[in-house]
Amino acid sequence: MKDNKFEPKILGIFCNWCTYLAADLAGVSRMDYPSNIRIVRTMCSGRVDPQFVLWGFKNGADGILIGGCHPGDCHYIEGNYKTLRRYLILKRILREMGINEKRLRLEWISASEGEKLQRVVREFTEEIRNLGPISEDRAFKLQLAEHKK
Amino acid sequence: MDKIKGNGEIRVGVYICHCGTNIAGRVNIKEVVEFASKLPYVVVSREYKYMCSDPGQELIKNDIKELKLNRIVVASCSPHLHEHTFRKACEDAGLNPFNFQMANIREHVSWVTKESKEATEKAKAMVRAAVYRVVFHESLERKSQEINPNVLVIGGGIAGISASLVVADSGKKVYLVEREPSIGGHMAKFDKTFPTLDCASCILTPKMTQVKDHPNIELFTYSEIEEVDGYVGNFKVKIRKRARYVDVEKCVGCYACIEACVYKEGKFPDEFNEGLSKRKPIYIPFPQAVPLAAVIDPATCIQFLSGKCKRSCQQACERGAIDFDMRDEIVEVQVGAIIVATGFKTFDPSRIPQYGYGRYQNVYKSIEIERLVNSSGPTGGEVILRDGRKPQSVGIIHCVGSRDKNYNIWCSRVCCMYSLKLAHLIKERTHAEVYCFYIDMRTPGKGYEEFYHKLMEEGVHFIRGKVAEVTDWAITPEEEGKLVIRVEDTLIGVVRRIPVDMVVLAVGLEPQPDADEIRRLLNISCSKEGWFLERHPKLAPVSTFTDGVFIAGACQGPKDIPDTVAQAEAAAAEALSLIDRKKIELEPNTAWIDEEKCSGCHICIGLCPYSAISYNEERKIAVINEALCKGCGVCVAACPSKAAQQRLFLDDQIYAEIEGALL
Amino acid sequence: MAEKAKVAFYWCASCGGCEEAVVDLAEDILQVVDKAEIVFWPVAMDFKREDVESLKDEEILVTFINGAVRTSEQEEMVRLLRKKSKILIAFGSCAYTGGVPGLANSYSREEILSFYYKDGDTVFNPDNKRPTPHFIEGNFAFEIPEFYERVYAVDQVVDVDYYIPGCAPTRKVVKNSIDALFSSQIPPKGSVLGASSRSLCSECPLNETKPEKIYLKSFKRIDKSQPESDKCLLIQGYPCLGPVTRGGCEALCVKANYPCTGCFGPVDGVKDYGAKAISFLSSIIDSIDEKEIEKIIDEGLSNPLAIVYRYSLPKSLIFDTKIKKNGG
Amino acid sequence: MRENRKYFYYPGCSLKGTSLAYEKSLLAVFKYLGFEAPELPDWNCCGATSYMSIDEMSAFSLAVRNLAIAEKEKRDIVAPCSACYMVLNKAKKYVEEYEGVKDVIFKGLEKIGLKEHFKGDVKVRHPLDIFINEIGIENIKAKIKRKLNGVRVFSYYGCLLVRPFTDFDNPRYPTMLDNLVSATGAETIESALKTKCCGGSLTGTLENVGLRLSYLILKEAKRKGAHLIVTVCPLCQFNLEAYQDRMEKIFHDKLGIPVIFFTQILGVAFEIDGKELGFNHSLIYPDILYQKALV
Amino acid sequence: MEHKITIDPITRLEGHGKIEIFLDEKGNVEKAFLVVPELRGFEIFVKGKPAEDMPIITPRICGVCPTAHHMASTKALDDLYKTQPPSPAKKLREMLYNMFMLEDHALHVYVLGGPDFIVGPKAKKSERNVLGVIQKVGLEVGKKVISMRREIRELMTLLAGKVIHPAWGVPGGVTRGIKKDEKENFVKVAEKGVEFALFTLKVFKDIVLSNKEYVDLILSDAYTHRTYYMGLVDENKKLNFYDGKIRVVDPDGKEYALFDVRNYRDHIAEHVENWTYIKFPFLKKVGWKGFVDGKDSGVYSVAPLARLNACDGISTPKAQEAYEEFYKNLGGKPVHHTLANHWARVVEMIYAAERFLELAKDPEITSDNIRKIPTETPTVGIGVVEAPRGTLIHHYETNEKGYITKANLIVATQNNSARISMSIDKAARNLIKEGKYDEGILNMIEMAFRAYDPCHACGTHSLPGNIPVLINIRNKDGKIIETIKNFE
Repeated sequence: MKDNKFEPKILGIFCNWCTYLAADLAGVSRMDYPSNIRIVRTMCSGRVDPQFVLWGFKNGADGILIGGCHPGDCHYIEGNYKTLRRYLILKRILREMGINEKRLRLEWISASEGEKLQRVVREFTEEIRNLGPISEDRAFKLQLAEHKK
Repeated sequence: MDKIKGNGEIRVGVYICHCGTNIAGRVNIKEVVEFASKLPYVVVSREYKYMCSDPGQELIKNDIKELKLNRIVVASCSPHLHEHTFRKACEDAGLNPFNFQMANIREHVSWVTKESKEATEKAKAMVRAAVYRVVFHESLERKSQEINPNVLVIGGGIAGISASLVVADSGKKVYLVEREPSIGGHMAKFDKTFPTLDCASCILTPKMTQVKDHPNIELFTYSEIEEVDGYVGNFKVKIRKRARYVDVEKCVGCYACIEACVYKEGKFPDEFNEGLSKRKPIYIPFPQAVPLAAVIDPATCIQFLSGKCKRSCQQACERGAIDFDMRDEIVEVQVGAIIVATGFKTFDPSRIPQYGYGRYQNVYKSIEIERLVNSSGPTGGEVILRDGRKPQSVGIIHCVGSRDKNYNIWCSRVCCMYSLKLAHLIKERTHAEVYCFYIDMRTPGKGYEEFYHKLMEEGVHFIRGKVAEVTDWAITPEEEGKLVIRVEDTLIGVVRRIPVDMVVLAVGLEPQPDADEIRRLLNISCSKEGWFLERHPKLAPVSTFTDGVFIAGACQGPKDIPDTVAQAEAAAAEALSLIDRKKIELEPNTAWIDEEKCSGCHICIGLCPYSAISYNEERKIAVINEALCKGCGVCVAACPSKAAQQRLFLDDQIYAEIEGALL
Repeated sequence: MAEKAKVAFYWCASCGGCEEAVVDLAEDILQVVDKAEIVFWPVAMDFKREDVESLKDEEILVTFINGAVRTSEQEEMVRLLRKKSKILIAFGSCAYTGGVPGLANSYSREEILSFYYKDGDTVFNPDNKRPTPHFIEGNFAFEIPEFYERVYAVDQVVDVDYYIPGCAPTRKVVKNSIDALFSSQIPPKGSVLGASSRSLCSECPLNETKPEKIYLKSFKRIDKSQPESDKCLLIQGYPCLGPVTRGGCEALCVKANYPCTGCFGPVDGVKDYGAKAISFLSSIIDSIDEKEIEKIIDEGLSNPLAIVYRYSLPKSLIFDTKIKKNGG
Repeated sequence: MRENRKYFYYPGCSLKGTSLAYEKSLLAVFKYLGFEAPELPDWNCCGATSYMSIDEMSAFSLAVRNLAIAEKEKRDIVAPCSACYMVLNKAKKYVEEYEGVKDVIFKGLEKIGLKEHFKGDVKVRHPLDIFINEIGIENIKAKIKRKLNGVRVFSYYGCLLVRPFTDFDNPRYPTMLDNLVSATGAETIESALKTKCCGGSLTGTLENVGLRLSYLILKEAKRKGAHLIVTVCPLCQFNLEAYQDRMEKIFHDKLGIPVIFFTQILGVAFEIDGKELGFNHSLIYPDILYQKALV
Repeated sequence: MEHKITIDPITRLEGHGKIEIFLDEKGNVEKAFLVVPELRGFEIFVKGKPAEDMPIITPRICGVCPTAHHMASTKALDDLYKTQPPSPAKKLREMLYNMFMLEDHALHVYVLGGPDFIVGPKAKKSERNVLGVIQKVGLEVGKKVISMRREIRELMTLLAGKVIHPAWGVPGGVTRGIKKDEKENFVKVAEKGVEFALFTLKVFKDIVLSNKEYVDLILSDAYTHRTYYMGLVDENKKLNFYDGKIRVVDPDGKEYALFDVRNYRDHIAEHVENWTYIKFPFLKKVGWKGFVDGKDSGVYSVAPLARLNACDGISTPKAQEAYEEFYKNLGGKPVHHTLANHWARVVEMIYAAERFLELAKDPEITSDNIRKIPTETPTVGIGVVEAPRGTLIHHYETNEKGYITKANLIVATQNNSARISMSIDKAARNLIKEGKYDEGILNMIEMAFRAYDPCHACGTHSLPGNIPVLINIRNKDGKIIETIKNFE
């Protein structure tokens, strides 16, 4: 990838009915966006267990983007609201642990919003690029402190 | 990656698809194949031009047989496109289809990545994710479900009518639901249809009668969808039959009640005539209405307003069809498939104040002109201004509300053609000078361009330019008393002021204002403009992402009558082919409870949107009714003791996939 | 005297509660003494490190380690004991999941030292002294171990065979574990001994007071409210961690009308106790409005980490990493 | 969140000079309606006029200083002059949207110690907006003592008020002024010219062009039988009123149409004394408003 | 040549401690140090946590006296939320607290420190343990001790959730009261407790006080330090473990200070050394003069002896008797002999038991009025109790929502850390001469040390019966040239 610039690893966990399809649409419409994002699919964003997010960070994700249907549009009626609740608490946990909460982002992107997907992925990738590698976050510094010696 | 236990020997085959140049053009396939071959448990890693082609599938089948593969990964397009194709291939080769995982390296990689190097890296990651995941896959049984053979059609315009007839003719039961008192939709309002200029009612009316008489069609007019429950093959639909205060069965459409109404003549704007004429509180929408039955508008009927009416209408009706105590009624029907044909609405031109609609009485909407030129319309087909004068000059402004980012960005597709039609009819009826103001003439379609030429020969003036404003501000004496159309004529490059007697605004098409409610009821998606979204613009134009729900006509996007009918019959065919399968197999991605783990903490129970989870008092644990489970996994994510789990989306599978993806 | 099984005890960063727990075996402790010969118990007996080193590898049958690892000395001892023991057991929350001292992982070593020896309210340290490993003053050379940047659970330092949960493990749990160890068939490696395989609700006397479905409009804090007795604390709005916490403690705290604080850790299969805890807590919040949800969290759970990671921060996925050999 | 906001009145140069009548009538009407808007302390030029075309940054800096002063007191701004209204809003928008502009401006604000007070929270509003959306037509109707029935009014908006930054009215065919005027009982005239350029900006440089534009508007008013023109903009008011004699000569047409501020006609309906309303500054006195017939 | 003696491990204060003894050229003690090699940082990591969680978190500082931390913390919350528990709740707390003091002291007397005297300092080490005690006083007694402790701890569990670590205290009260039908059992155990405590005093007198040798030992200079003494006293300046004002008496026994714990910062400061993680509290106004005793040195002492020195008597009759007898025999107040702690501890046992009984009988004890729910906005809260091992202070500050912004703790044993070091130093000097060490020194140093019953001096002593001590004598190169140990 682009040299001498930090290229973050980004994990996308997208719901099958909206955001994953938006990504398909972006593809069909050839809307290019940074290749940093790796997309994993769940049926509903409500399936996203906060453990997945921590697991993602632990496995080297510098940023994680959760994508679900717009409020009221959930294919499963209100799975996305549960996602929202978990997300709001999870951000606080990250903050306390010493991980920049900006590294986790929740977006409502419907099946028709290819552009929005493109825009969000671009923004998010840039934002994370500016934040730098997650290993620089306090939590990981502490975690790896003994290893560094 | 985590050790896996008790899964026996794992043998993974990986297949990378070129998709012609779609993938190969961006992704270095060789490199990815090479990379995949080194991943854990991978026995073979191949590439092929088109994996979805027969030879491509054969490749997989043979390897399964010869190399004893028990896990398959195909890296190609979106699973929404071909997951089912490849699962089938596995099945044919005797491998349980759920030991398959797809990596989306086209929509999510080659098509959205500029740099080949980056694309290749990303493709590797996606493949690794799929391999890591598939290792944790296990054989699953599909549950299959009876399909209810009935079909629901929402919307009684030309689309709904055509679809209903096709389905009904095949011997299947159809429930046709129309919100207005009569079916027919917009088309019923037209006089002629372009380009052939054959009479709209002559071709529509017979179809409407067929619907009425068809033994397999149950018609619900003046009705709306209240609630849709269930899923493909087994929808439960609640229909609200709004009270029309006239019993359709008894009414013969003799107009006696209407004549008897205490209002001597019409007093309220007639919806069907776009308010160009007046109707009484009790009325029949139009002469060819189906059903041909009166309806009472409670908003204007004295009986409903004051309760003190002579009810002369009631007395006038020999068949006693009128019933003021009629109430809305909810009917529940069960269907296997749903066709949505809810149509469009026309753009409201008063949103563009500089065109003067609503301020200048001689500025009309095109749909109003449709009524004016219609022989059964308010003026019996005569084109006259509100003050009774015949216009000597008429300006038709195209693209009103269309192709304009201030209003609607899209082209409404029909305006150019219907403007031409109206130009022709107006000229024919009034011999007035007709000016068409257009941005571009768009006449794609059989005989359309020819029609355009015909009009030019007829001497209609075509001025290329977007109209700036319509004003009564007269500068010169000859402008006095007229409407002046200010426009830059881009062909001669000057700003022109053209005084006319009548201005026709060729308004565009918009999604129905309540399209969003329908969308939510049916769990389908809309494009951001609000048109219903098809599953695939080319390959699945009438399907939606919700199995068993199909779309037809202008609710999917602006289109003319020929296209609408074509699409409607296509939707009907899709619905029929679904129904004739008799059974459908459900994705086995349901959740279940591990009884050894569940502590009966009750957390999951309230979270299930389908009430599929309940508490078992004896065993003191939660249990999931898998027939009701739709597989969202919300309970799984919430379960504090990992007792709730979801097939095809086990924690371990997702952990592995995440780990793999973060290459 | 017949060959008794050799047993060793060692403590790291812990409070001594775990030793107390052993003493609380009271009469039962004598059984243990019959079965086992204690070869190392710094608290109790002075076999020195050299003595342990002189043992054959795996000569010790079982070593019980309580407390988390925070200093170089603790790390070295744990490694040594691992080498000398057939079975190594992480005893109690600190050894198992890092425990309360593990909460320090959201702060740096420097923050701790400077408060303790500099900024603390009562500290009087004009010449700015600081405990220093390998400190030499005149001809006095002192050896104090290095204080690590973070806290490690024992299995982040060495391989652990079994875990005994609890802060501290209750008498019953300790007894069950010991029985399990000396029983005919040894439980599979990695098992958690002595406790239940289900979460606490399964043995909680108040579980039956729950309604079918649980939704919460708010989280209560016990500082300004008093829990009703004999009614599930969760449905009262207290973030009781029973649902996500391994049972086996007989719901002692709940019986004292106090919400479960989660000292027994997660049940099998849960990778991250805290994450799972917030997942279930947030799921039952009864609101779909972002502002309202934020408000609910602010009022009852504004520092969720403090609640859900009381005993397991070092084992949170983020911190769950093995220390490099001789990390210090 | 913004409930019961307080306001500052930002006069700008016009209301202190050529358009004293506007200031007098505005303040009189505010007073009558019990609407409080003290003058913005230590205000400076809004940055309109030549500044905007010569050195945009300086113009923005001038504008934003005023905004910052207001925001410091947690008050919004009422700007009666269309030019001020437009420029203040424009400056705010640019600072919001363009980092570049923001940086420069904030450096400036820092120097004068206003930086920390300015978050862009302040709103710039036109009295017309205030009358319609804060005080409300109904309340105004209720306070009217003298119905102006029979007066035909051409309510003229000018080019600056409604575009491009206005959110309280339709930029292409505004109607709020008409609604307000008709509240007095006067009859308003539909005209496509209500937002056409008054020629003001040209009269100084290309007199014949400028005057022609002004003339077209006056002519339209006359043609539609308006007794007088009511406007919201000091520049329009001045241009349409001051040069009528010259236009009469050039276009051989009899004009003499009074051009007054909307606050003046409101004042009349409220029976506020003519002096307080600044009619003594009128070049063409709107007798019609005081004809007995109306009473 | 320089010698370094390492005695490791002694016992645990926040981890285990070790003693470093440095010898000069002649082989005489140049200096002996107590080194505490561990630290956990509670004050820092409780930051941001909800205040009401402190009674849960802070007991994890010490699993031997969790109840002390739990109670100090809970009282700090009362202060923080500006509320006072209703009288029944206050009584419940004080009862639980005295139950705890009783069983904890019992543990020390019979299992930790006791053997030194009951079996005898010169007795074979193999006998100097609980089993030896049992031989000497009879199996019955041994059983009694064990079961007494168990019964009390079971009742504590019933009331406060867990005995290690309690989950019970909340600002303005407690979460659980005593049900009517449970009361009787408390009274029964309490009566046993009193009887047991008196019995213990008898045993102590029979065996220790009747033995001149022991008494001399207690009175010997090796174990004497003239320091200040600190303890909690009630409004009548009588001994109290749960509540009251902090009183400090000077080496002459005169009241030096009597203050509300809220002002502890005016009186207590902590000295820091480079060679140990523990801090050394001292009397701020007197000042830190190093590890020396006397009126001019801020070094002070806490725990049983200090408490008796610091109070003017005891409110319960039998304990008061014992108290008077104690001073009569030891030559009046104040007593400076470290080993007198053992006797003082027995006196305190009687008080704890009597108080336990009083409260168990109290009609209010079964009331369900156990909580006054706070309404005030929390700001600063400071709480104190007398832990078995001394004055224990918890100090929290929070934001208006009750989340900790600052915490400061003065842990019981810490108060003694300076005097303990001095004792060790003195013992070492007295007992190591010209590089000669007799095995006895190990025992002596042990006794000096154990007398304080340093926090975490764990019950686990009961198995081997003594604190094992080993001395390595190394030369410059760290080579061991001689080793002495007190076990086979």
